[in-house]
Amino acid sequence: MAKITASVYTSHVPAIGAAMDLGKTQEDYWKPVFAGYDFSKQWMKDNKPDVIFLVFNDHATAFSSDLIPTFAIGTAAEYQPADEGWGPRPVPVVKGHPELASHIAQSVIQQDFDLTIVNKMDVDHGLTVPLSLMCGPLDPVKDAWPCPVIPFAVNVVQYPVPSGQRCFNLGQAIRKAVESYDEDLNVHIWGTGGMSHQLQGARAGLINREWDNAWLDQLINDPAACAATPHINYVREAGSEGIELVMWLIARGAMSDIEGGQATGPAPKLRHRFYHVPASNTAVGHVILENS
Amino acid sequence: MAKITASVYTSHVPAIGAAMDLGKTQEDYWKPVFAGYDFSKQWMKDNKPDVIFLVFNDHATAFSSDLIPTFAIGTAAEYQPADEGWGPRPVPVVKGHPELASHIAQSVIQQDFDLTIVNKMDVDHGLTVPLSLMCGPLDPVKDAWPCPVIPFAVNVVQYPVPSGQRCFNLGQAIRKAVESYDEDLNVHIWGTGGMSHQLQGARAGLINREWDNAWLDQLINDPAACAATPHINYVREAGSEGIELVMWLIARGAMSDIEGGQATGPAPKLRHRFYHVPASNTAVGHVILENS
Amino acid sequence: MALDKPYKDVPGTIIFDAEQSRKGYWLNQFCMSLMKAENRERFKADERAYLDEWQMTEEQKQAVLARDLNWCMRTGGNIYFLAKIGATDGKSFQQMAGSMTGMTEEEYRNMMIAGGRSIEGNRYIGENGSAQVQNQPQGAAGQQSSAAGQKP
Amino acid sequence: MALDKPYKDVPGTIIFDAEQSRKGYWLNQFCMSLMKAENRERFKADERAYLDEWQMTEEQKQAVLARDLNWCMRTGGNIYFLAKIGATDGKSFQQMAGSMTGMTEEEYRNMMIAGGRSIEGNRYIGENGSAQVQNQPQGAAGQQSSAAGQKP
Ligand SMILES: [Fe+3]
Ligand SMILES: [Fe+3]
Repeated sequence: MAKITASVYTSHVPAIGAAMDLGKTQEDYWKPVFAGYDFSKQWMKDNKPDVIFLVFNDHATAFSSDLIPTFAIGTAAEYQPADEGWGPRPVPVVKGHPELASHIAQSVIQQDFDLTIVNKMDVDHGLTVPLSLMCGPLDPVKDAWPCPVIPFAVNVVQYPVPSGQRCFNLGQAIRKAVESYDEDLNVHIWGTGGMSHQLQGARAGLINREWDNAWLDQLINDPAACAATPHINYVREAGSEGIELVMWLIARGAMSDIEGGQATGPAPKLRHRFYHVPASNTAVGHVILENS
Repeated sequence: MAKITASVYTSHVPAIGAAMDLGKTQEDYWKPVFAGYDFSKQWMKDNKPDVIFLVFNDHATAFSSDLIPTFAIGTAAEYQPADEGWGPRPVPVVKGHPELASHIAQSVIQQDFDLTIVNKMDVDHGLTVPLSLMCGPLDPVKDAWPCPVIPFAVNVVQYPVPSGQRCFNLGQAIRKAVESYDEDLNVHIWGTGGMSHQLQGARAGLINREWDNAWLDQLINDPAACAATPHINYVREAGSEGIELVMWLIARGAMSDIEGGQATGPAPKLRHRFYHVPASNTAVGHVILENS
Repeated sequence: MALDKPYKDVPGTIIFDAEQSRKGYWLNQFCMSLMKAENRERFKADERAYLDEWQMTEEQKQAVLARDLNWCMRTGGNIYFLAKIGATDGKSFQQMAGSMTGMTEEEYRNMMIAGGRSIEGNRYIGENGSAQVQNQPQGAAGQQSSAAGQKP
Repeated sequence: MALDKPYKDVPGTIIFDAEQSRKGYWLNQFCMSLMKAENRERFKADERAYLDEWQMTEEQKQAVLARDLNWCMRTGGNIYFLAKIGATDGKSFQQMAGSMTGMTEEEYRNMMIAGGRSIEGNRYIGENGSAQVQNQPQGAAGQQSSAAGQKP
């Protein structure tokens, strides 16, 4: 059967992608950011997944105001890197896993999550930056990402966004879905976005190091409490775009210690934790958890 | 405050729209179908709503395989009648109610239903045929529908579709949302589609009069039991397209006798009930319930 | 995969699930294109050329050219998509649905007026209702092929 | 409406809710169009003419022409949409975000390197943090306007 063995959490700052694409990773500004992922790149090689279930948000790229799905699962065979206005990032096309994705869609919808199924979607920095961070630079044509990816897009752009609790519960449903898939597959689930940042108005540039780190502590050690964080706390404490953090709770909810909304099983192993300010406007957070 | 005062249930057979558009309503074949709506047209005049919340399904018109929302709520100012291949139906443009629709979207998403918000959508026979049946023929340019409509599209085309239970629960969330809107509005909620029909394969033309009527009895008098009908029963007993009936449960769940998933309050008044076979491939069912 | 597909035992019925949807993706996208009048015109002017603009399998193209809706469905088509082909041909949903049974238009229409196809014997594969495989094609076509000894 | 909007009391922040989305619909759709290279070229060749192709309000057009992102946001724009204008101009997200504070690019960049804007005084409207209305514009611009007596 398929199994979620690990979860990865990371910010997906577009400037990180630009720094990689423009060869700036060794500049003083960027060095400490990428150093935080040295462990992770090696870990990816040592723990190569068969499929990555990648939770991210679309930034008004694939979805405009015409149509805003709360949760959208990609069941397509492939996804092109999007042109967000600067031209598409020079990274490999993202291959999907239609069979597993459709299986998860079916199971999760039958568990009363009202997903939108997507078969055509360009993927923006929200999805490609985490892949670049974890896999290192790749040639867009000669190279390929290490495995198929199932993109899972969460609306965090137009209010109301789903609550952290809803996301946490969804993670549990995804785990159940994966575990009912017959083929033996090693699945990683990634939660991306955050941490504290605000991209608008007089409060642009807000960073809340203390809150971020307390939230990380809770995510790792007391996830049910973390899931109960009200929406307004993210906005007030972590900036208007800090709300992206609810996506991390999907990945956390999918870990095997969670049963019935509570952490009852053996805690996952914390393999890596990293925090750095700034990358562009944003606090970068990054965690790797393995199931015990 | 806004209030749901009544629910209307009706099949939305495309041939009914064609019969009206082509002036065939007085032909022997069609007479008994339209006679079943004589009461309803008068009732609409006597009980004119301020807004209709119209639950229907898109028939591969606005949504292709590229994107399949389980539940989609229209928050646009207007919706054009779609060209489904025969040219658009000659009926008035459908005006929306963006404020109430957005309010419902926000409230229902916060009640853990993962809606897709839609601001651009052509509406097919699933939405326009019920309006035509209840309002009578209208000139596409000189006339207008009697009030704004909030389109609510349910995926019943690609499996898995939402369960009857999920739809019934959603109805309760919609009622709660409507009742938290400050403006005094008389809202009707309509459930459309069904009844028994199958449009495919060697079993095309299936009609199950007995099952349909037993299901109607239950919808009216024991809705919680009706909501528990498993998906496979619809397919097996009412034909592959009979599954559309789950949409009626959204309207039924929004009636004021339902509390916590059970019919506990005073039963709604049955104002009208009609059943006829056939209209094209389909058994036509129609019910009007008023809150007590 | 361990997910239930309880709908597999219903006779004469293909449920449009993710598997079918994947198989039929380009066929169904082609159908969607016929919602534009100009595309209907282009299709009617040269069906083969228009079909060749789509990444459909040769079998899917043949099924469309033959207007064999059962064949279209086996290759992943869904009736709501396929209906756009019928609409382009000026056909009604009743004509389309009836065409999948082997009955003539009149036979099918009369069956509907008489109350539709009975559910008896048509709930599960293996019963002996009119939709079961051993009873195809239906209507006069079925009686003929049966009389000619082409069926057991 | 009786739904809570608890986010209304956060200083210097407009939450993109349904109301804002409705107001900004055409502005944001215009921004989306800049995801195609050919549209970026057409916009750059004649900004006003390109804007006139969209059902935007005159104020929205003026806000875009002025590249005043705060003004754009007040008229319903959302930063993820507006970012497409910045991208067309070759600007980074940091340049765009910084432009909304009144700081120079360097001032904003330095603030970020020094750990970003502090949360203290910036949680609720009415406190006295850097994002509060009485402390705008920020950076040297603010000190100047303050020194010139333009602010209380
Ligand atoms: Fe983001
Ligand atoms: Fe229908």
